[in-house]
Amino acid sequence: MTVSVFVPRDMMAVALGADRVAAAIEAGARRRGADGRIVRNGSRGLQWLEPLVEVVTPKGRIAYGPVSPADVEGLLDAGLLEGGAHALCVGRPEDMPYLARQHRLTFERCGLTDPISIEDYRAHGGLAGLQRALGMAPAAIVEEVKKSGLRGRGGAGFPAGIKWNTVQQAHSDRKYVVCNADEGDSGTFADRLLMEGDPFCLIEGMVIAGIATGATKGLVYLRSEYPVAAAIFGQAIAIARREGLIGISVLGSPHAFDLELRIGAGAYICGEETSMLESLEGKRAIVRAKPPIPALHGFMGRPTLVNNVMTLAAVPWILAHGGQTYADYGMGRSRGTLPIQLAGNIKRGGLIEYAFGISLREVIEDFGGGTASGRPVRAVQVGGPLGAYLPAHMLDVPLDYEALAGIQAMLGHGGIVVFDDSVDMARQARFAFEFCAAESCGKCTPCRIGATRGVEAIDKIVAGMERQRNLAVVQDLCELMTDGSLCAMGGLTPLPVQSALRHFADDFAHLAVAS
Amino acid sequence: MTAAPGAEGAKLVRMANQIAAFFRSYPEATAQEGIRGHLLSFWTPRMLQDLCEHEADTKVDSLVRRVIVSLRTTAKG
Amino acid sequence: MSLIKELDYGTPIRVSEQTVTLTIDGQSVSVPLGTSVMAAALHAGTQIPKLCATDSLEPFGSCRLCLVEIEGRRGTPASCTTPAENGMVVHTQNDRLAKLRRGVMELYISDHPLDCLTCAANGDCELQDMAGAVGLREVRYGYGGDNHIHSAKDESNPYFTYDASKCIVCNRCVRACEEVQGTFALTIAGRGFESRVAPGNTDFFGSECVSCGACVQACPTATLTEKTVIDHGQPEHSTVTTCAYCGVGCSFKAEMQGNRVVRMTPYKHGGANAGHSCVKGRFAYGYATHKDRITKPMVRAKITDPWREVSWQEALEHAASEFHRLQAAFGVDSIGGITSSRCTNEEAYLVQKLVRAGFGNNNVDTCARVCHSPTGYGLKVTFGTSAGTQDFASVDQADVIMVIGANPTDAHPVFASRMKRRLRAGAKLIVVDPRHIDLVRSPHIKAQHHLPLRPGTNVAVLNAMAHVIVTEGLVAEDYVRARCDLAEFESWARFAADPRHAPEAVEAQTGVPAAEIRGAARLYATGGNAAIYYGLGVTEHSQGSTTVMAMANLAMATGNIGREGVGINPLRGQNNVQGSCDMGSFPHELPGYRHVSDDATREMFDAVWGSKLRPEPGLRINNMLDEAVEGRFRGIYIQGEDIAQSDPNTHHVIAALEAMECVVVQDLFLNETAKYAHIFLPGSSFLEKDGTFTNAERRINLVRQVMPPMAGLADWETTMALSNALGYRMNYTHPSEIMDEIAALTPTFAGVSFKRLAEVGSVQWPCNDAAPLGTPVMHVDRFVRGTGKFMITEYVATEERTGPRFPLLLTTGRILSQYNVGAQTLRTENIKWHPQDVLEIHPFDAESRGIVEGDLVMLASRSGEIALAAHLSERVQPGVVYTTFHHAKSGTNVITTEFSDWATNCPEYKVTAVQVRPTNRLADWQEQFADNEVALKRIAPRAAAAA
Amino acid sequence: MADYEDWDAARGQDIVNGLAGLEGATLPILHALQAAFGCVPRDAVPMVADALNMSRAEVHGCITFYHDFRAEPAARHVLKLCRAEACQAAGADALHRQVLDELGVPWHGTTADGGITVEPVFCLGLCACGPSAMLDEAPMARVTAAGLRAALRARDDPRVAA
Repeated sequence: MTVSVFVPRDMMAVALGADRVAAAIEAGARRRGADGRIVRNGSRGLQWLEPLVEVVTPKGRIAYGPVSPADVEGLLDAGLLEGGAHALCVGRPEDMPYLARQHRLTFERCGLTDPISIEDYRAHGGLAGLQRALGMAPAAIVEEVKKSGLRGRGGAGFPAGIKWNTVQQAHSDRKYVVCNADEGDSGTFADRLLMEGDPFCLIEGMVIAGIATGATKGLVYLRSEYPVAAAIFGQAIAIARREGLIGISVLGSPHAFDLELRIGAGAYICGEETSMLESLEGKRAIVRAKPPIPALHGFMGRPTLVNNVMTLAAVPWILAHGGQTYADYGMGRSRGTLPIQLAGNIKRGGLIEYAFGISLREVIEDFGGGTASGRPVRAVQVGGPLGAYLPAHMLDVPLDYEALAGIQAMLGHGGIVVFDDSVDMARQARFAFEFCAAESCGKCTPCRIGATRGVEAIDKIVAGMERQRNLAVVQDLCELMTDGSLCAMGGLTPLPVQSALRHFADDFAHLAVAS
Repeated sequence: MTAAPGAEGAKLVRMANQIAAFFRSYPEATAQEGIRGHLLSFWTPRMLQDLCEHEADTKVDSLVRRVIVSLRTTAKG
Repeated sequence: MSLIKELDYGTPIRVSEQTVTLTIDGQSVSVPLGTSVMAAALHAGTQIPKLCATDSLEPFGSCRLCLVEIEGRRGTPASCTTPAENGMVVHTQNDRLAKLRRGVMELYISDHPLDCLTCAANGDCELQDMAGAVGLREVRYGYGGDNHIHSAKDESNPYFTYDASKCIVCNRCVRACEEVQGTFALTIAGRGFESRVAPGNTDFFGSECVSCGACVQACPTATLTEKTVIDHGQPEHSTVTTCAYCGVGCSFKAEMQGNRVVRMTPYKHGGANAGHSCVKGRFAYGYATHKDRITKPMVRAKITDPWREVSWQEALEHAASEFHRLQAAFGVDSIGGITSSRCTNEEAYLVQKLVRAGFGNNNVDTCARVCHSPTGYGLKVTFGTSAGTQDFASVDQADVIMVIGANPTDAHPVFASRMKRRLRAGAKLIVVDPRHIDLVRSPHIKAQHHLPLRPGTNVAVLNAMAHVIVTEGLVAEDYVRARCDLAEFESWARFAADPRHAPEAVEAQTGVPAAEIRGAARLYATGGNAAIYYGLGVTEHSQGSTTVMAMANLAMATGNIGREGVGINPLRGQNNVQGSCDMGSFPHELPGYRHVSDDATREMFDAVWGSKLRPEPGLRINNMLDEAVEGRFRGIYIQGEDIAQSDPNTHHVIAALEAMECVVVQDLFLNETAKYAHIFLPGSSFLEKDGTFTNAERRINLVRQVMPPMAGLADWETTMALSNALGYRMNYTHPSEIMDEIAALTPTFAGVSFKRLAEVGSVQWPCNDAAPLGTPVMHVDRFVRGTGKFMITEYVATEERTGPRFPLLLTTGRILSQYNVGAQTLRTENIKWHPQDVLEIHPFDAESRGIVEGDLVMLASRSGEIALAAHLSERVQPGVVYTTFHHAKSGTNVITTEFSDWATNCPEYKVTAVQVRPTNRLADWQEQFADNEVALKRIAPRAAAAA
Repeated sequence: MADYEDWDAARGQDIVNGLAGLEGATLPILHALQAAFGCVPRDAVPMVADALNMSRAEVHGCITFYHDFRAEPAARHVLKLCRAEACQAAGADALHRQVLDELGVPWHGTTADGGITVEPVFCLGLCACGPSAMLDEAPMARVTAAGLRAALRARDDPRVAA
């Protein structure tokens, strides 16, 4: 009997040696005369355990991790192929509290299946949403999305249904669906996990979006820093086209929808939708002034639905199970589940899909198990490099768009970066400006010049030069960037800076004295 | 380089023939009227006179020749 | 006098029938739908600070100075990118906004040199203005941070400097190059703080930049500055006048220090150019004060004598006595005159008046003879008016643009930019041209159809298009029935339907694939508003007039005459070629295109002029030259034209000039014709006189004097003095009086006066009681001649044939940086872009002749031969070669023949059978030219002259 | 690392033509050129401009906007070190100081032997197991100075790599 061994192909697993682990298992099994079949699955999201090797046994899938190439011989000797006991064995993944406690909707298949097997995809509930959508009027699909309460997962949290409706109502010879996969925020990797682990889910979501809005062409803008995702997603598109999931007739229906994968070229700003559209059009990725909004005047001047990967990937589940079922998760105006990404100085970092409303502390302590260094948590940055730094005493805030906004923070793309008490917050504030300077598109003045001046001003503060005056300068600059910048890049850079100043003022004072 | 003697006359013939070529697609009467009108509108009396002197020139288009006849009549009348 | 500063609304003026009403700083204002809050504020009298916004460009929203608060909206939106909406309540000034604006300026100035006092833009700098407007008092960042102060200057462009250290990255230059000029030669290199304007990966001179000046015009700081401003400082007064280059007729502000032009800047309210310019009008005005200017009248007994400087009186009396002598000896008809299409309407009018009333004959002609005379003829026959049908703005409404035998991006660049803007906005393009001109394909422009016809086959191609339109049922029957002569239409339709005109039947003849012709015809007939724009590639053929009529036929058959967005539009070559024709410069027509044989008209003129006008047509230029060679034509007065260089078959022209006894040349320079002249009268440039020019869209623009005539007399004064010397009295104290006379005698000009022009800027004739503000679009309800007249346009191949001796076809034209015979542009820095005329030859033809890039080649025709450097180019098709005629020493017209248009004798410059072979020497003519440059241009030293 | 081809106009033109039909094809073409030649050669700029009906200036502006595109090929190996916050939280700053010191280069610098170019990168999506890096096409997580040293050695030594 052939034994199936799952070795993830996701970039984290690869970064930690998964390719060599897979090769070693294959070779070792062959040497032992065993009939092992390696399946390169996606990640379960248990990133601290990668490479997480799973073997199919009569008791279910038994997992081992983290497995290094050096561990393979010992594992095989211990009966890996039969699910034998070993120090690295973590048992059945679904029994692990980390996974068991989650609300896995969007990520229901991720890690379970072979990402590029459409049979696997179907067998695990894939295409049910699309099948249902094909039987609905476009307006009804939009209605379903509205009902789900789904909001843009890219960061802005704009209600998806409203945007879909705008594109649907627009008249044009051609419309587009553009998927923003320029996941540049530090501490986020949900888009990557999904595109590497369950690419058909995103494809299905985009096809549904196309049918709902009348768009016939989809483009996925993926950052160049994700080569593994590019390879897997590219394969998935080819398979989808071969299988009739995309093309001139979607699953034999009258709907046409084609899909193209585009790779960015090292520009964080392309996560901003208008600069991404400029980039897709083959130009310098300069932020466009709005109006006009992309929904009416987007790619190539045509009505364009721009949604993030997580938004579009939520759609198949919503269509398959009904908008209301999805909306039953969550709190307040934040409905459904949030793919939380836990990272930084954390013991158990990974993906946690959970209904909105879970507190930051639960995530960090219960799921994450505290810092990797074992030292106390001092600061947590939520929402990427443009998100606020929160001190340890504020971690009881629920993960919800409005709740975080209420404490001058933001949820963003759901990335959480944990710092222990060795962090120097003046340095982090300086980095916020530095990052903005490195990634500003250069169009608007507050961001183009302000970011550079911000770095310089913090350096002066740190160096003890006219500290009070320069603190005031930084405050004024932050106000200017917030109110004056053209897009969120410049507009939100003050968030980490001001939060650091507000919650960690000592770091600035201390350094001033020290220097 | 100076033009050969008689070159001017030859030029006038060529010009007249060109005009005739344009009007040739019209019915004979219209064509004749067109050529005649054109010559009277744009040529100096002396050019017309010079052209008339070339009536016998074999290089002169037959349409032009017929117009020359009518021009002479006009001139006389 | 003061410096004219146009108001800047910040965002483009929007036109809409709908208005929106909003409240700005407590004041209610109504503006057209689509107007920005910024522009609405200016309507309400409030100027919101701005740097990246200017009303020639679409809003960009980058500087963030124009932020405002709008009640009910989050944040502080930019007023430039926010459209005004009904009921909006906007606040443009409060403490928060003031602080933000100061903050923006603080950032700008922290990365800007602090050299205001020594900066070329001092006093003309928007950054400086804004620092003042927001009350910037300190830059708390200091000046020691990262900055661009030491960025290098790019001084490679001859006319302007790019100083990157002063750049505020507002993108106005980049956007102007894109939106206004349409060249896309500028970009921002790098990103973030490192962003800098760049002309690609090269310097300005080596880039795609065409030096139109739009970037310089758009720059709010000293980053892009005219070198003349750097050298001389800011101008102190300015005067609006009209460019003296091509037929676009751009309005410029001559910005002056005393009598010195500091710079020419395009005038925003110019009817033809709306604030845009090209490298010639914007920068190449230096010829006007060039050291080669002749400022003293001169005479000589024979052309081999040196010139002798004399007084005006002596020169004029000498000319008068010579003309009297010749007329006495050889008859009244033995002399004539040529008006100038570069001079004003008033001056052209006076020259033809002098000829008709003073000389007593109709021997007057103008350079339109060699360019657009077929336009006048063809459009008069078919529509009833010898001029184009539309204004330039009409192109904004065109859906299909067909360009035939014109190269607007080189020859009419400012209009080309407007056309390209429309093309980028979605209009379709058909190019009919033997060459692969820029319009066929250039950044963001692509013709739907390019018909690369064999030179000389225009009529065959147009007939084939007519065939498609007629046989495929694409005729606009209602229009034809309502507007045109039906019998003429039917005979034309029968003619067009004949299978011999089918695209397939003429494919071999024209070299154009039948499918392309069919596609073009269908697009033209069915693509919405279709407009034809054409140039000398239509007219300068033996069938020039036929081609004009063939285009008129197509336009009538498809209903494309009589409204915005359509029409037949000649792109006229010289600044006032339309005007010189209007002014009666043709030997058969009095001003206003009225035939000399019309008794009533003549009587009217006789009454005013005190003359006895002749009823028969006079001699055309070519007839004059022919008769000169025959010995019957003995004297000529040539104002501002250089027939020895510009007219075809140079050998023949020179023979004619040499045969004359009194050649009077009035010009700025000792030109080619002056080598054969006996009397030289110094001319005056457009900067030295008042008057009017009429452009290709019939627009009459004022020319205003900004400096005194260098020779003491303006051209109109010289003609008047010559006339008086001849004994025919003229007595005008100002050109406006001449225009008053023109208006009194010419129904289409009845409403034109300098006063009216000064009030309204410009008018397009007809301008009279029926149309007091002029007529942008003609033939709206009916054709001027009543019904539109279809003409049968049989294709007659030119007599100029290729054969074994002359297997290639030469076609000639001009390029962007140069103008006509080069008398002006070659005396400016523009020569850097075109140091010599070259022969464009297809690599295939070059290969078979063993010619490589840069080789000297002999270009020979039945008329003569010249040597040129070869330039291998795929812009020409195999079998066709191309050159320009800007440098006199090239002698391009030594090659061209005397073949000409059947109706108007417009020379067939565009088709000459030639051979090309490698050579290592100049042609004999060119050697002779070099000798003549010395021998025939000598001026006796002043002492000798006095002796 | 890849073995890059020498610039060849015909090959460049093939690459450009092959992708010019895409809507907004600039980035795909520039990526393909760089994949073949290790950079976007200067001579390719007019080719791209012509194929896409853009100006040369626009193509230049585009190339210089994106950090990925180079005008000259990089060293044989490119080491990208993640400088973003999650990796900082895991001690990336100290690691980077050590690595740069050992290699003797600043950010964007190339080692004296021309072997390695070191570049900053902001996030590789390996944030749960920082510090992270990318050596040529190979991602690396939980990077240590020793681990990097070994990886760099292995790169140029097929026996070690195997």
